[in-house]
Amino acid sequence: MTHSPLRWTSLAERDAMLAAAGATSRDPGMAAPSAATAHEDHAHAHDDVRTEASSGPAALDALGSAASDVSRRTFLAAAGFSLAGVLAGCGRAPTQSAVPGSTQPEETIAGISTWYATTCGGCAAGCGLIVRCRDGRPVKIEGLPAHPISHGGVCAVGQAQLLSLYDSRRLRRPTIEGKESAWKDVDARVVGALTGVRSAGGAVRVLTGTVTSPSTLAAISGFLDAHPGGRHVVYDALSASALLDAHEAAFGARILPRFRLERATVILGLEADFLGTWISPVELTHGWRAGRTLEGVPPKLSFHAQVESALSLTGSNADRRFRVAPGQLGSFVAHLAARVAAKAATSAPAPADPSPVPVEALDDLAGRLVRARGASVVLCGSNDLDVQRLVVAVNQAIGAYGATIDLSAPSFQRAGDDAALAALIDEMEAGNVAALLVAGCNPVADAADGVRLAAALARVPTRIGLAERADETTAGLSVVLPAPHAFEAWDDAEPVAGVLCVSQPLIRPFGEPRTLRECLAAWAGKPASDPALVRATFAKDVAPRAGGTTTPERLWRQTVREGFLALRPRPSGAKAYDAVSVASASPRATAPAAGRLALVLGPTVGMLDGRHAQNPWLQELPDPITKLTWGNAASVSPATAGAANLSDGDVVRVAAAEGGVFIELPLLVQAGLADGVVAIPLGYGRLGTDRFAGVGPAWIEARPTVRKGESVGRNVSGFLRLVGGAVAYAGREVTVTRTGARDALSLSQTWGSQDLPKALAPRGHERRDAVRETTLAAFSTDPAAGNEAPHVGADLWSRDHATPGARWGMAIDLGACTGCSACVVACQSENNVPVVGKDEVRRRRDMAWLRIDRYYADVPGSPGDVDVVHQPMLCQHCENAPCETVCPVLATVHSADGLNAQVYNRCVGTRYCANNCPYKVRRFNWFDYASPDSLADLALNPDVTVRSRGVMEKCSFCVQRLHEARAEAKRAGRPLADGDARTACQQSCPAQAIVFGDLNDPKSRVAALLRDPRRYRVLEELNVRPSVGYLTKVRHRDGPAKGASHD
Amino acid sequence: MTQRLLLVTFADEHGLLRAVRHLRAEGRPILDVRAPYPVHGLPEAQGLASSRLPWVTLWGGLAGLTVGLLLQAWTSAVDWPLNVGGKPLFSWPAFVPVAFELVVLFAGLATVAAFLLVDRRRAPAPPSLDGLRATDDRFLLALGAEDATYDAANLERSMRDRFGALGAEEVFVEDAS
Amino acid sequence: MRHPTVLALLAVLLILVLVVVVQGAGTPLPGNDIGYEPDQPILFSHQMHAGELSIDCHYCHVGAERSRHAGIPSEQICMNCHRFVAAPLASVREEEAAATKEGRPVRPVLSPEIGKLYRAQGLGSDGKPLPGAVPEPVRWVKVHNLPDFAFFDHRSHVGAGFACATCHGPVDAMARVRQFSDLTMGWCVNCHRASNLSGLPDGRPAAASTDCSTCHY
Amino acid sequence: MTDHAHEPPWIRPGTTLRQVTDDVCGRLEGRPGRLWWGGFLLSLGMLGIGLVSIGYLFLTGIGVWGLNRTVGWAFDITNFVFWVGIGHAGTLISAILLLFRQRWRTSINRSAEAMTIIAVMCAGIFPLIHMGRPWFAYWVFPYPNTRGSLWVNFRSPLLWDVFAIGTYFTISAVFWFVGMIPDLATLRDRAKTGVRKAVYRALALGWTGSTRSWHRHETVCLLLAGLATPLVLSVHSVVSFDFATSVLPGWHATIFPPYFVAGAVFSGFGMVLTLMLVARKVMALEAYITKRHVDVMCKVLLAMGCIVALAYATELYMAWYSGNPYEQFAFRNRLFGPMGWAYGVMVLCNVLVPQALWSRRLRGNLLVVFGISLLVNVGMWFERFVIIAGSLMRDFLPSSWADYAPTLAEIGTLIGSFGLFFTLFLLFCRFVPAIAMSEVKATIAHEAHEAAPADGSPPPNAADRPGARAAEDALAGGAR
Repeated sequence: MTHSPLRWTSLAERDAMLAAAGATSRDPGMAAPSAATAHEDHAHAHDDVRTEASSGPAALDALGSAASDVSRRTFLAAAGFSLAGVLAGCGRAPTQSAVPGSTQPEETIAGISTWYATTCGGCAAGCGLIVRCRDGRPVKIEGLPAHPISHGGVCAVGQAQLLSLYDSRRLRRPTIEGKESAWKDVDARVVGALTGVRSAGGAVRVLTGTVTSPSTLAAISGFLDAHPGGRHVVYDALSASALLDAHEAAFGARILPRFRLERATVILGLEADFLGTWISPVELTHGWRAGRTLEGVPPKLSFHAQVESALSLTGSNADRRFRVAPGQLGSFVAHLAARVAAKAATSAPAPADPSPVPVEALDDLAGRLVRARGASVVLCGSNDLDVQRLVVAVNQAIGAYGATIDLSAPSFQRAGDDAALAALIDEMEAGNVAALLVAGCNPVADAADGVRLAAALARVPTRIGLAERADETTAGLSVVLPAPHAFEAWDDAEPVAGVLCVSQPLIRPFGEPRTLRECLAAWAGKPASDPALVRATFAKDVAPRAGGTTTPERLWRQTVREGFLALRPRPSGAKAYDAVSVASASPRATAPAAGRLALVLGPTVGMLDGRHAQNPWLQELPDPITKLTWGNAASVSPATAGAANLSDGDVVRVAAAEGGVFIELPLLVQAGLADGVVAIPLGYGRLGTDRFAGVGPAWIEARPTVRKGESVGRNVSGFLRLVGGAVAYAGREVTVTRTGARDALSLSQTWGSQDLPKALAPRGHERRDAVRETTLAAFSTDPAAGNEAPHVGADLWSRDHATPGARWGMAIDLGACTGCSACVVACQSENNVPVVGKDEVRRRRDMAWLRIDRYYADVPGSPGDVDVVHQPMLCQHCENAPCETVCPVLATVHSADGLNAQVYNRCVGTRYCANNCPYKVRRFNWFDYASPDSLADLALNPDVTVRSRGVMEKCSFCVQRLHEARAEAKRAGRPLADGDARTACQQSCPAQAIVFGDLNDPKSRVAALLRDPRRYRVLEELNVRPSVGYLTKVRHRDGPAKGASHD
Repeated sequence: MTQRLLLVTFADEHGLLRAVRHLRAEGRPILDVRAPYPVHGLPEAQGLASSRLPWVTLWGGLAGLTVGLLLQAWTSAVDWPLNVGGKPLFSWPAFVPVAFELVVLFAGLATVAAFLLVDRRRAPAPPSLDGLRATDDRFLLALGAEDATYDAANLERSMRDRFGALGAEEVFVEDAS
Repeated sequence: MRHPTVLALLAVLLILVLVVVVQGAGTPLPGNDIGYEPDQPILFSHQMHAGELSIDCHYCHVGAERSRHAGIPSEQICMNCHRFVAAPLASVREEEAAATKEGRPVRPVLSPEIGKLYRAQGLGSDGKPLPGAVPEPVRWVKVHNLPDFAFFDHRSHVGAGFACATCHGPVDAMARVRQFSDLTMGWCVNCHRASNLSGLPDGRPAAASTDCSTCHY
Repeated sequence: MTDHAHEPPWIRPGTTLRQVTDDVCGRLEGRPGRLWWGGFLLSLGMLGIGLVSIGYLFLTGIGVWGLNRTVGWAFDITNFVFWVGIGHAGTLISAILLLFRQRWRTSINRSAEAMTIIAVMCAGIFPLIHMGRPWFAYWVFPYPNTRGSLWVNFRSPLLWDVFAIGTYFTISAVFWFVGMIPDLATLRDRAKTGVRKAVYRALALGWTGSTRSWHRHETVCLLLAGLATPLVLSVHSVVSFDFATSVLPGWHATIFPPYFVAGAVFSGFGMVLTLMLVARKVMALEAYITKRHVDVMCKVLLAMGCIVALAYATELYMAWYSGNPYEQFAFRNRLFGPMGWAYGVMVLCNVLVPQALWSRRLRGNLLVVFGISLLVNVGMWFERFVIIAGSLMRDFLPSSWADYAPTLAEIGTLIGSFGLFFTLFLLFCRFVPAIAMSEVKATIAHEAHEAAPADGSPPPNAADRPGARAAEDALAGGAR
């Protein structure tokens, strides 16, 4: 997208503007009708309200077509006119009103987007965003370029925050004992209770997740100062407690170090899914990618090894991967530490058990880590304190601290203390907590001992909660207050020391939410509101650290405009390394008893800890590894499944060996898992997800996405428990037994290998090399390794179609793509791709324009191990498009700038084009996929037609963005420059794996990449001449290139 | 005006054929012959010219070919040239099937239309001979009874005796027009 | 004449003739709204504003040069003038005369139509905000309606130098706005074709695309 | 064709012209029997199921079919190809056999042609309803429009289908009607009630049976036959182009045009046999549809079956010989993949079972023949299903491989198409002469002529006295 200036607008101006746009309002009732019109404005004055838009569908009804949701389907309505005319004999369009705002705020012109810099609220990582607003409402989230943390990337969860904003189920007004109440009553009651507590000397506790906002932290501490003995308890649903504790032990300060992967050439990940879900995936992905550019001589490619029990996104991208059961991790680290110590001439405790991985592999690994001293790093996601201590020792031995691990400017993205939460629960059970304020977290659902917590809540007299939605925790609270969405409020954050990020409201709030700051201020008797509170902290603590001479006022304006501000970090308090602290630790290896499996619980890319479980985009996002949507499943390795005679879709009962915890959910046989392990994703089975019962079409053979009263997936946090002061996510012994029931998994991809089924392949082996890969060794000698040009037959036809102007094309670097699926959600958001529901996905009718194909390949010589490749697959915009030739009505044709255009309003829906598409990227509207939540229509992109039932759709290379860029360039009287037009997937890719541009411009990046020896086209031999090229995947390995051609 | 004619009925084609040949040799005008099925050799016996319908078919077919090719070429390459699958604007091989179908369509319809139109010209014979089973199992031969040499009794006898006619009858009919 | 084939042929001929006649008479086919001229909530006259007062189109329709939508002006823009002009000069003079006759201060005069504008703003007849009055935007009736699947960009067309009247017709002579062009796809496409041959109004060569993806996406 | 004297005649000897008229017209003039009503109501029931299914489809969306993003066509287009194929035998019998002057066709060509027309109607439904937005189906016709005249894509095989099927239906219908005019005149002349008379008079277009008319009539029939012959070959070739011109392995096959035509004729003859055997029994037409007819049709069926078998073999050979891995996989998958069972059914019914017809004894056993003809229809349906759905399920990128299973709506629609077929066919038997009387009469005369002694004396069945009497009566009261 062209870089529109990021404007600063005062809240007053903004309110005026929003009132004008009429897209939102304090009254939710008003929001719905404007929602209905919001996406129409591409065709009408920006603010008209279609009154009788249903006449089109009415005509279709006459024909027996059910055009249900007008708001999603007005294009069908219009399309129906011709018909309505024919039927009625006259074609008068329905009356439509145009309602201008009474005042026109500056910078808001109908149909012109404004871009605002802000900060993502999806997790604590604090990535920078620029949000595109149209007519007073956000319509698209993009990464903020040059942001010191996210560097322009946004993850899938971040992209989906748009839909969370337009959610009619969010809390709008405070409730007391379930009754809606006014804020003043709430304040009165709370203040009364708190004064009572104070006078009685009762204990006040504030329970939150990690808070990175200086102003909020200030507010909390101010609040607690007013209540002697009060404490702020912080926990993380995805805890890094042991990591923090280990550093406290080693460096005397409980800090989370900041990992600088961009400086690393050797990376070892231990149970740390740092590309997918661990702490700050976008930031770490950027760093990981920076070390794998393949530029220079020798080619720059870091070595990445991963040790894990389940198959994580990170593991799927590792150059070398070891499957190690949870019980063995400790002994693996012990062996590694010993070898590293030997090579680095430091000391480490002797391992007590045999190594779970081959010794030579260990030696090789240790060797690499030590040789790359200062440029190597070990990231450990385990929450076992002993393991973490050893890892600290290893990192110290290989000189990571100060180089690849930053302690002086640490990260604040995880601050939770598992022990503190446990202590709090004990306190509550003992009845020693007088007042509890739970803000922005859901411990009952996602914390260890959540069940105990739920019971203990009853023993707290004053229970106050601040939440965006009703959840398991608010259910047990007496006062429940609505919290704003990140786009509705001012906020600040310092996710890593020295980087201050600011959030600004982009829309007038739905309902009457309040930030924690505002609440605490009101209860402290000094009522104040944002942004005043935020700016107070800014002036007091932040501005001084910024250096420079500008006034806080100017600095504030600049920060709001830019979205972030670089600061002098506060001293982290890290002391010199204390070797003694780690010397003692030497974890023992354990193994589950016979007939039992080791349970591994972890987040998925879409759900994380489950705080976004009510977001349909994320529920329908196929998991990058399992490709499972709408729910979680228990994964076991093929060997384990075979031994237990289990198969896909068997409903199994997973029961803890002791503790009486059990759960029933479908089984999924997952390659790449350690044997004897059952892995289950966290974050599912949340209260309120029964809302999705209405998602997906209703017809006789349809199955509901979720049955009424049930939830999407199952919540397995009940298996979490505290071990040695930290939550144990892995290793709990369970039995897995078949219940006899079956539950079809809704997978978006069912055949997982490029190798054809043995029975059907000649000589037992044949490979479809959609993804081509090679090894670093082969690549260094021949950059085109593994990329043999296929035989392309002669062209029967003469070519008489010139592309005078631009010819759009794309290059996708499979070496960079991690499969994180950010592009998938970005595309869905940009192009109004509907959510179709569980049953439709199971029927293989998902509508994703951009999907990510995931292929496994067996690793020769080591059974059970798999290599994984991820391939973004979208319309290839072939020059000789097979789809175009077969369409009888010219509904898909080629444009002069090389686009394969799909004309929805001309399509009659023969599906011939989809049948004839070798890449199967075309998507058909089998039904009217209307969103059951009409408020969600506000998230629709006004620049893209909403497709009706019965028409074909597919990737358009974001043609609306191309038009916008071209029009703006023309208006500015300059030619279109490379990078002016960027597709949604390209924009949000945290790894910059996607490059888009003009192939006719030899200087464009994409043209350069398509000249790269690594470049190939999928199915080139068909001579369909795709405009999308891929770059071969290079693994940091020795040996020849792999299976690049058919044999 | 009314017309007088002699109607001779036969039970099978053999007698009829011989009778027709005989009468033509005599030069007696045969107004019309009707049969329940196309009698082999009868047209020749009556000396009918062969039909010119095949020409209609030919011209119809040519018309179809022209329309087919012009329509496709003009719409695809001239009126609104669109790049479809990178193929040339005038990709003639792709235009063959439709052109062919139109040839057959035009030719067929033209032929039938022509047949129906031409065949409307009624034979100078009684408008309705229902009940004479001419469309069932009888063969009718209609002779003009106007000229001087005409002798009904004589003629009828010769038809019965020499050609096995079932009978003959003088009838007066309104001239069909 | 009693001949079925002949009758059939005649029927076909008749239908063809009908079509030709209907087309020739300029009768719009179903779906063509040319000439659409709905009543508006306020008797606003483009004839007076754009014609007699010759106010530039872009003064009110601010989006036309920068945005896809020309946009309906906000009442704020109306008030730029109507803050001062609340009634026809004649009636103001009358009031003055009456006032002087009766020797009382002149009361503000507000014409009924402009009164609607004031009420929409929640203003009293004196132009001051009425206590407790809620602004209620005017709901104009849209005249030029394109189907939602057709994207038209005012920006590029105005930028190419086309006069508003090219498509909207002599609006400055319309008391009430009427749809001047038929706004069918054929109308768009033919203009694009013509411009490519004739060039832009200012003589520059035109590059008006007839690709489907230019308007449909 | 001179050895007819030795072979048994096509029409049972001694059948008089009068009998032909009575046998054929009598059925139309009397009231329909129980059997007819039973069959008719059953067919109507099936048709109802189909209408309900289609109604539900239109109301809800194509999603009520079991299709998915990988398998875009299955039952719909399978049924389409199946029904178009059925039609072909009719044209073949009426046109090609006419050109070859095969007299035995006369007994069956009328109903065979009716079958053609009805089958094409059934086929035509599917391209319409398989559209996502059938209410815009008219967009496939190139008509001037207000969209700047946006035309159609003449490069699309689907558009070729539109023209091919349209032409095929028109020409077949016209051919059928023209051939029927003389018989309609017969009915007109026999009609008693006013209504019948009026209707048949209108339909007969004033046919007199005059030699001139007969002469032109024969010419027109020959010309139409000459046109219909290449047409029928083109139609299924065009249908096969839907697949042959695509890139999909298993569809992209140059052998398809002849392969499909052969298959069409094969299935068509299967259906003709089925119908003939039923009609023969139900309508007591043993005199006209003799065992010899059945025998000849069996031979044709056998011949076509062998051609089809050859086509299957060639297909496999070409896949192997092409060296194209995609092709090779497509066919290994066709044989041993998830749809392997369907391929088995197809080979069994289309290749193995018809071989039984080598035996004269089995050809004489009408029950066996009936069973075989049914199996051939089943097999040919599966052939299309295997080609269409089976190939789509496993195409280029393994990531998008998906399976397919039909839904109730699809099965209902298939049943409905059979309902429509039999409903229309029963109506045909009821209101139009199911046997071409004039042609049969000509055949009788022809055979009588061949049977007759050299001298021109009248053949035995010519002079029937009662008939003569009737003639005189008629003459007496004929014209006044």
